[in-house]
Formats: sequence, C-alpha cells, structure tokens
Amino acid sequence: MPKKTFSPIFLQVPITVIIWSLVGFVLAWLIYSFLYSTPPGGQPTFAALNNIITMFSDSRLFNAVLRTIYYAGVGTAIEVLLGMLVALALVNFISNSTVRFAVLMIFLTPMALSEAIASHTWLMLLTPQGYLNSILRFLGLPAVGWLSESMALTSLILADVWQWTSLPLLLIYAARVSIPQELYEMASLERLSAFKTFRVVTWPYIRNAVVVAALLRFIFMYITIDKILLITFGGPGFATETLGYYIWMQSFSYRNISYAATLSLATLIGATIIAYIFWRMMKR
Amino acid sequence: MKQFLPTIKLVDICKKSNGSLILKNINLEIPNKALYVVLGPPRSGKSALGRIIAGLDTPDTGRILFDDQDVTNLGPVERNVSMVFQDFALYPHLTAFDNIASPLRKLKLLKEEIRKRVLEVAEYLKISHRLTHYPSELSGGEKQRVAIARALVKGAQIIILDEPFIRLDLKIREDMRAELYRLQKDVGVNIILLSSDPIDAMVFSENIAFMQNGEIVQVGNLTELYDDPKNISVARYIGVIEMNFIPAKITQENNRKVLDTEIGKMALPTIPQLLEDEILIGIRPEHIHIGEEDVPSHAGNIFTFEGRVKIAEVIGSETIVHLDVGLAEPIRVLVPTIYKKNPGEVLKATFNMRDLYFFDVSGRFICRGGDILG
Amino acid sequence: MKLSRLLGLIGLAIFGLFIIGPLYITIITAIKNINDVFTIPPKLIPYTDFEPSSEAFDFIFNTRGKYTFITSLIVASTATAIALIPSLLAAYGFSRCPKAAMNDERSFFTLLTLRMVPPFAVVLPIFLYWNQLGLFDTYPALIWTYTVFSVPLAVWLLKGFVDEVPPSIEDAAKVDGYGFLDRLRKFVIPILGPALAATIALVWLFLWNEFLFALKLGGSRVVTYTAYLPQLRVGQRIQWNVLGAIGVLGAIPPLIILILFRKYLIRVYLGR
Amino acid sequence: MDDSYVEVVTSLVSIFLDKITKIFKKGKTSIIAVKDVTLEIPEKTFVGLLGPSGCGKTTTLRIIAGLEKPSSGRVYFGDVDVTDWDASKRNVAMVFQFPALYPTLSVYDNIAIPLRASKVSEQDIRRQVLEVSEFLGIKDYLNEKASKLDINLRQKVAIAKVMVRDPSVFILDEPLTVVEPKARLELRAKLKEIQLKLGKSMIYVSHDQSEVMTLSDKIAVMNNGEVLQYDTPENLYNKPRNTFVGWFIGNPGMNFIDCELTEESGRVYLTTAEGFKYDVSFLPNIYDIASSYRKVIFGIRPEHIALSSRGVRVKCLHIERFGSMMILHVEAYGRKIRAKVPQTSQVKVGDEIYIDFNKEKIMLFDPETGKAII
Repeated sequence: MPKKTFSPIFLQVPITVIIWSLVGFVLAWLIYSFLYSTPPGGQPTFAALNNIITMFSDSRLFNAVLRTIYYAGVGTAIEVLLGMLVALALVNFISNSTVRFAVLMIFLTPMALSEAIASHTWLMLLTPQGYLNSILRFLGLPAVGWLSESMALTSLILADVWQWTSLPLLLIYAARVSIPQELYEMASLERLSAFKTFRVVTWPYIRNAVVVAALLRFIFMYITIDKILLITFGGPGFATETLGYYIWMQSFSYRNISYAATLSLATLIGATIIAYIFWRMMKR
Repeated sequence: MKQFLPTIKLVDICKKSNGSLILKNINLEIPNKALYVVLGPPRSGKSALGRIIAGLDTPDTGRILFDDQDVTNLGPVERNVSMVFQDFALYPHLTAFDNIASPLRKLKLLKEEIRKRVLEVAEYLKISHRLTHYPSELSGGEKQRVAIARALVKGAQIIILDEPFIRLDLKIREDMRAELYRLQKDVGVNIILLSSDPIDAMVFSENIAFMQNGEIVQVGNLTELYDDPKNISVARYIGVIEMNFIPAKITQENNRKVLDTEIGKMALPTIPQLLEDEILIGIRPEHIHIGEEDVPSHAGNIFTFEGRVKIAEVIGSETIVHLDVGLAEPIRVLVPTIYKKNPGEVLKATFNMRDLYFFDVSGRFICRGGDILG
Repeated sequence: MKLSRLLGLIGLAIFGLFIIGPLYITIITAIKNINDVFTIPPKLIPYTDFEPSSEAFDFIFNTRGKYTFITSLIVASTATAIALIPSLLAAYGFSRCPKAAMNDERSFFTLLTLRMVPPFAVVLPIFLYWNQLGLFDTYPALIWTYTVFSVPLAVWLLKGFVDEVPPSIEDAAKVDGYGFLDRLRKFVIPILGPALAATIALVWLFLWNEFLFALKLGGSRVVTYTAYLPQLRVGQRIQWNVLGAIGVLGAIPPLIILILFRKYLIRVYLGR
Repeated sequence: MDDSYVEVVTSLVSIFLDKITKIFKKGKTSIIAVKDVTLEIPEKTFVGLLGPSGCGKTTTLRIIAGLEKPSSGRVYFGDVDVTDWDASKRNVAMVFQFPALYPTLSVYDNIAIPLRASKVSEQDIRRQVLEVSEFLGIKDYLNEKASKLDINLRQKVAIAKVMVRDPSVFILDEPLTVVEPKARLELRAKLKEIQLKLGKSMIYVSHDQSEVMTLSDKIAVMNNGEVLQYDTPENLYNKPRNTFVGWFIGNPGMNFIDCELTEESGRVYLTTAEGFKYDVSFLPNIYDIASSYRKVIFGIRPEHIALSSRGVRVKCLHIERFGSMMILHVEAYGRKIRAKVPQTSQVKVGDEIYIDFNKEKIMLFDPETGKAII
C-alpha cells in the first residue's frame, strides 16, 4: 500500500459539508430562538424560561399531544395487525408464488404514492357530498359526517391505514417467507395444531418484523402532517389538530417564533429517542 | 521490472488486529523457485501473514526482504506479487477473458499483446474454452483456474494462494493439486500455499511451515514434521488421521522400570532420564494393526492390547476402527481395506514400540520409540 | 381445510377492494367533467354512467399545471444527481472502514436520525434561511434542501449495497494494481450496477412525492405538482376532476418504480 | 384422523417403492428428479441413499416421508398403500439437514412436543425425554432455549426429537453435513446404536460416501434419478455394477482405460493403440466375451495395483505421500492412472517402473452402457 494513503475521513467530508450547510443553521436557529425571542423591530430578550412555562401550561398543546398519541397509536395498531393478517393470508392461501407476488404488488401500490395524492383521493371520498356518502345514499343508508368533529380524526386514520398498511405487510411478508420450509414440515410430521404451529414456528420469526414495523409506522405518523394539512386543516375546530399541526400553526399563522422553536426542539428530541430505539432494534 | 525470483525473508513481523496480537514476531525464510506450504488450523494467522507478504497489509513491526531489498512498505504491484483468494474473488461483471486481462490493462499493454498473453495462459490452464463466460456460469474448478490465470498472466514472481481448495469438492481437489504441482514445476515461479488441510502438506511435502496462534511452530519437510514433530499440536495436525495420545506413568515393577498405561504395561529395555514420571505416548493410527495377518517383521518390540469397537468408519477405500480402551478418547486404528464391524465387538490390536512418540506433559516432543530401542 | 381457505381468499378480496377502490375512484374522477363528479346515484362506470371527457387533462396542459410536473422532475432529478456521488463515498466509508473516525456506527446513527426529523419542526428555520439569502421561491433553494434531505436515505441504501460487494474483490483489484479511485470507478460501481439504479430511483421517488418543503419554499415561480394541488382548491368551486388528473399523472412514475425496483423496496426500511 | 391409522402404521416396518417417478415442472421445462425407482427397504435395516448432489436421493426420501407426492408409482408401508397419505398420517420421524427446532422453545419442550400431540402422560414424557437426553449427552441443556445452542447441540436435539417417538421409520436427510468433524464422529456412533437399539429401519441420505459406507447395511447408489446399484457396501466396493459406481465409491476412485480385446495365438490381450498390452486370458469365459465385445473399458482400483519387477512399464509423474501409504500418478502408454502402494523411498518422480494388477480385482465394462461385463 503506497504510504500516502488518505484517511477515511475524506470519504465523509462531502456529505458533511452538504448536511451541515443547512442543518447547522437550523439547529443554531432553533436553539437561539428558544433562548431569545425578538418581537418585530424590538430587542431580543431571554425567553427560555418563559417558553418552558408556557409549554407546560398550554392546554391546547396537551390536547394536541393526546390527539397525536391516539392518531399514531391507533393507526399503527390497525396497520400492523391488518398487515400481519394479510401477509399470513397471502402465504397460506395463495400457493402459486407468481400470483401471490402479483397480488402483493397491487397491495403495495398506495405506499409508492405521495401523501398529497393520497390525501386528495380520500378528500374526494370523505367530503360530505363525496363518493362514500353518495354510495351510502344510493344504497338507501343515511350519509355519514366523515369529516365532522367527532369522526374527522378517525377518518384520517382510515386514510392512513389505506396508504400505509402496505409497510407492515411488506416487512412481515418478507419475514414470513424467510422461514425455512423444514420447520413447517417438522410441525406437520409432529401433528401440531394450526395455533401451536403459529406460536412456535411463525411468531418467533415475524416478531421482529412486527415490532420494527410498529416503530416505523408510529414515528412516521408522529412526524407526518400532510394528510391533516390537506384534508381537514386541523379542523373542524381542533378535532384533528395534532402536535405537528399545532407547531405548523404557531410557526406560520400565529408567528410565535420563539414558542414554535421550543416545541420544534421538543419534537426533534422525541424523534431522536424513537430513532435510537429503532436503531437498537435493528442491531438485534 | 526485472524478472528475478527472490528468496523472501520475514524478520520479527508482528501484527495486531482489533486489540489482539495475531502475528507474534514471525521469522521465516522462504526459498525461491519453490512451492512453500504454510499449514495451520483456521484463524492461526496464515491469511494475515499472506496479506503482509503480498503487500495488502503492512506489519506493525518487523521487515520483509526480497533477497536483500526491503519491501515492507511497497504495495503488491511494486513487489510484483499476486494473490488467489479463498472465494476466487473474480469480478462478477467481467467475462473470464477480461478477468484475466485486468492486470495487463492496468499495465497499459497493447491490446494485441494482452490478447496473446491471456490466450497463452488460458491454454496452459485448460480454460480457453470458457473465456467468454461470466464467473457465475463457471464451475468451482473453472473459477479456480481463471483466478490462477489472472495471477499468472502479469508474470508475478510470487503467487500466494489462500485456502485454494477449500471451496472445491473432493474429486476436483485431487486434479487441482496435481495441476498446481505441474504449474510450479513448469513456470518455476514462487508459490506460497496457505492451507488448513493437512493433505495439502502431504501432497506438496518439500517445504512446510506449521503455524498456530500467530506463531511459527516448526519448519521442515514432511518427513521431518511427520517423524520429529516439535510438539503435540504439530504431531496431531500432520497426518491423514489424528494421532492417538495415551497418558503413561513410569513405575517400578520387580526392580525394573516399566511404562504403565491404560492399555497395559510396556517393558522398555532402558528408560532414559529425560523421561519424567508422567509422560504422554503418541501412536499414529496407520502404525497400529488389527488381527494377525500383517504383523510387522521384527517381532521383538511388539505390543498388543484389546479394545471394544465403538464404530468402524469407512473413509474412501480404508476403514478407521475406533477402539474403546477406557480412555476419554477411543484409539483410532487405520485398516487399509473396507472392514465393517458392529459396535461392541472386542478386537486385538498390535503396534511396534519403535513407532511410538514420547511427549512430556506440557506437550513438548522428547524422542521416538526407535531412539530408545535402537 | 377447504372452508378456511375460502374464507381467507374472501378476506383477501375485501382487502383488495379496499386498496383498489380509492385508486379506481381517482382515475374515473380524472376522466369526468366537473358536473359528473359528485352525483346521486354516483357515476362509477365510464360510458354507461358518464361520458368520459378530457376536460381535466386539457385544463392541466393549457395552464401552468404541466409546468408543475416539469418543476418536480427538475428538482427531484438534480437533487438526486448531486447527492449520489457524495453519498456513495460516505457509504463506502461506513461499509469498509467501520472503525475509522467519522465512519463509525455513531456517525451512521446520526444520519439515521436525520431521516426521522419531523419536517414541520424544521421547515420554518429553512424558510427563513433561504429568505435571508434572498433565494425564496428559487430552484437552488428547493434543490439544495432536497439534496440535504436525500443524503441520509441514499447513504442508508448504498451502505447496504456496498456491504454485499465482497472485500476480496477489492483486494484482487489492489493486487492487479488499481488505486482507490480506479477501484471505485472500474469495480465497485459496475458491480453495484442495478443496486445503484435502485438507489437513484428510490431517492428520486422520495423527492418526487415530497410536499411540505415544496409548499413553503416555493411561491409562484417554483411550484411542484404536490404544492400545486392545494392551489386548485382555492376559489368557489373545487375542480375535483383536475385534482384527480394530477393524482393520476403524479402516480405514474411511483408505480413504474415500484414495479421495476420491487426487490429493493424493503431496503428503504431495513437497509438490507 | 382417528388413531387406528396411526396404530396400523407403527406396527409396520418394511417399505416398498414401486416404479416411483417424480417430475418437477419449472415454467416450461420439466426435470425428471426420480426415474422409475423400485426399492425394497426391509425392516430393522440401515439403508443408505448415496449419490452426487442432484441425483434424486432427497426427492426419493421426501416421497417416502410423504412430503412430496410421486408423479407415478406407489409407496407401500408393509402391504398398506400409503401413496396418498400425507406426512402426518405416515407417522414418520425425520431429521433434516439443518436442525429444524422451534427457536423459542426450550430443549425439553422441543423434544416433548411430539409426545404431547399424541396424548402421552406428562410423567411418561418426562421419563422418555430424560432417558433420550442422557443417551445423547444433552441432559444439562434441557432448559436452554433452542436458538441459543451451537449447531452440533441443535442437531443432537433434533435427533432426540426423533428418538422419543415410536415412528414407522427413521428418515435422515444429510443430518451430519452441518456438524463439526469432532461431533460428527460421535453422532455417527450414536445413530448406529439408535438403529440397533430401537430395531426400526433407518433411511439415510448423504453425498458423503464414507458416512454412508460406515453406517449402512445396504446402499442404493443413485445418479440422474436412477438407482444404479442396491447392495451391501462390500459388494459396491468389490463388484461395482457399472463405471459410475466404480468411480464414485472409493477414494481415489477406480482407474478406467479404454482398450480393445485382441486374440493373439490363443491368448487374449487388453491392448491400446499406444502400445499398452496385458494378458487377461485367465479371466473366466474371456473367449466368448472377446468374441462379443471388440472394445471394453478396463477398470482397476488404485489399491489393487502393486509395484513389481515385471508387468506394465509406466513413467512416474507425481507422488502423494500419506504416512504409511502413497499414491503414484503414473502414465502407461499415454494413459494416466493412479496406484496406491505402501510407502517406499525407492520410487522417485520421473522413474520408469513396472506395475502389476491384482488378478481377482480386474473388471471389464461395456463402453456403451457402462455396465460391468466381469
């Protein structure tokens, strides 16, 4: 090896320059705005303490967090459970592998689409005079207030389930087909019941995929607000105002820059923690 | 690039990898124009040594000399060394022809010159009919030939092969060994063979260095390592089937010193002082005979013992009979024919005490039975 | 045994309907004229329920609609191109020298966290950043932002791919006399081949579908097709059929990429 | 599935395959994995299915186990036609190449689970599991999780799972290939003991001839989906029915030379164009063979060739020394053959030496069909 080898650090310089050219400013700005708030035309005053107090006493924030936990939690649970059922059904009930793969491809199409397209597709379905209600009326059933105050958040979950059940489906299907066939043959040779076969053969292999899928879905529903921004604008009232949407309003509508930065920092820290959990999971 | 075949000297080579010493001051001289086998169990540091000789890695301390030129910090190209890797390392996106030609392209030779030399080497290694195929379409043996051709084509003066046969199945291995032997004799280039298979040491028996835990344990030709192993690990490793070891104590019996072992007492005419009280006797399976037919000639030093058959293991055209004699490990006996026995039968076995090996308790070789019995 | 198989297949069929239904509705809305969109009874089957019309697509091609797709194409492709080589170098570092400084697992983890950054938490500072530079509503602003946010995904995918190129092949190239850049150009990249194409496609797809940054960093001149959608809902009468048409056009590249690179899709999430 | 089926099957012991054929359809191409195999597996015998990879031995095994349906032909357990029974009804116990253990269950539960499926009392289960794990030396791992064990232990547990059941037949698909050499020897002895102790027939598939020759009472050598010879190990070695069996059994395999049978002044000679000539008049009914066969393939095992003062003049090309034996690569009139002779130092590479063939061990084969004539 010729002596003048350059050290591997050089390999990382290009992306570091690219990333820190923007992320550097973003972090600095967030911390600065959290510490000091500058009213338009005024002098910057120390506001960190004030921001924290406001945060913990902000009931609207508290409700937004609750709604986020409901939205991300329930959404993830449905998507992972439905994804698992469909994955296992695909493998058990469709034996021809080409047909099975074609059906899987169809089921995965929504995840390739952009959130914007999916949001407008579901806007057409959920809007009061939309397709869902017109079909219901056509069948003689009463129309449903899909985007009404009580139903709006659940309808958003339905839209997200439609687009993202495909992710747990993909991960669990991949885990399921990686199970060596000998284990199922051994189970049939030993005359194990269907439930017992699931418990001792299938579950141990797909458990990791289920957990990883749940983590991924939870964090993506926590950090994505596209559907809320495009279908319900956080409404009606505060019915679908999640944490993300609240920060969006603080940033761009109410222009409480310093408070918005505080909340943004908090969510960034939350995201990093979940990413760390995901990283530990991935290493196992 | 003058064509000379240097002798390779390794002086006090040490190498650490993630914290632990994998090469402990290696001193070795590899003669030129020879096929040199570095033998040792897996993870004994052979590959690390090979990479250092090739110039892919540099040692932490120590120097490498080609004749008397210090090449420690030179790369594989400047040393004109090439290497054949365990997984053949063929470029999957290039045809066999381009794989072999790749070192020549780097030397910016004329297209016509490259073509001539590649065809010549491919012809020699009987692979010219497969040059247009991609590595994924080649068989194990063919991949091996392309890898060797690539190493040969640029006229490297030293070729290092890292476990070349481990990926080939049994029947192909025999042919490839004969091929390598012929290649070294015809081309006369230095070949260093890193291997964990004792059979390689047996086939290429002129120069062998036995390595273990990053150290060179013994250097010599096959008969030296076979007849006078430095310690138990060499004795155990060299040989078609692993040597048997029997613990023994020197005791007094009607005022004569006798070797007391699990399989009986051995009356030796003289017991040299160098034998402490507790020793370890080694006897090779091929030196033990079962049944009466082929008892060796000079019957004087014959020792017979009995054992219960644990299993009669057929290997190729020979059989290894495992006799349980009450020791932790059964005694292995090599019978040169197909010799089927069911577990449980009691058999008589004999060996000539001249063939014994004596080791001290720490495993260091003391002497052979022949040295005592004269 | 037969019954459970039947029930299973029916279940799959229902799920299939749940997936295909909304897609079908988007397509038929795109080929309706505005009055046929919401009617009772619903018009679901072309030619029998309604006369398909190209009203929506004509609208797009006669107005600035088509420029939004071109903008999306330019922004996504340029950002992917810029991010590719730096990401490949970094991925090579993470894969081949995991012990070296800045190439170790901890730095790889910081890249992973960038993928989990909530967009809504950083869009304001980025908006102000480009404003202060006087680059609001310009191509470089959006392209550079997309480049920064595509690097983590690109490195994540490429690291998985470089791991699968056996190191012994590079050793063989070293023995043949090839230096670092030659090894990368003549061996690592060609061997990656289809994997490289998959990375480009998947990163491009991620940028083609982006919405939040496009909405806030673009104004009137730089408008991607995703940012154009909300603009169609201003005004008294929402042009549902145009929304459907844009949805259909915007879905074509993702579906092509999904089919072409289906084998690699799982790597976006698992890295291997 | 009422239990009467199960009782019927456990008491049966002999297995009969009647003209079994299996064709796999991959898109348009169809591969004949098993071609018209008829095999009688008597009770209480250890039968080996041996052959290179892809010869149809595993498919045949899976057809017996019921994991694969034959395209044509019938499978009989005793005189009950079980062709259409699926695996769970045939009460077959199988050990796969990779240990098929339930990863999250403990070793104890892995072994006990088949017994729990067939209504055996918990104490009985405990007693049987303890007895089996004692025998296989895995007693102190019973509470360990299966996924935590190393590959050798996992395969021992897989064997324990098979032993506790009272199956109609034991089926083993290359069980020892993944096991390390040391543990492999011990497991071979155990498998032989299990078969003798439980008195059930055992069908053993492997491509490793030494394993199959060691364990089997009878071996079916298969190639390209057909059974070439079904015989005891000794007969396969001494009287191979065709050139493939001769080549495949024994290490290194049988030498083959294409010759003509020429009659000259009342004697019959094996001759080749290049001048090889050997008198074979002593062979039984050689004269009518000579009349019906112009060309023959002369087969002789390397270990049935001896150095002698007269006989066939050959040139020594290469020597492989193996302790007490050595393999000479010699050239007889342009034909390369190998001889395995006791170690001597007289012979050196390049010498012209004389070799002679062991008269009783000479074989002649039909060049077209490869079938043995003598």
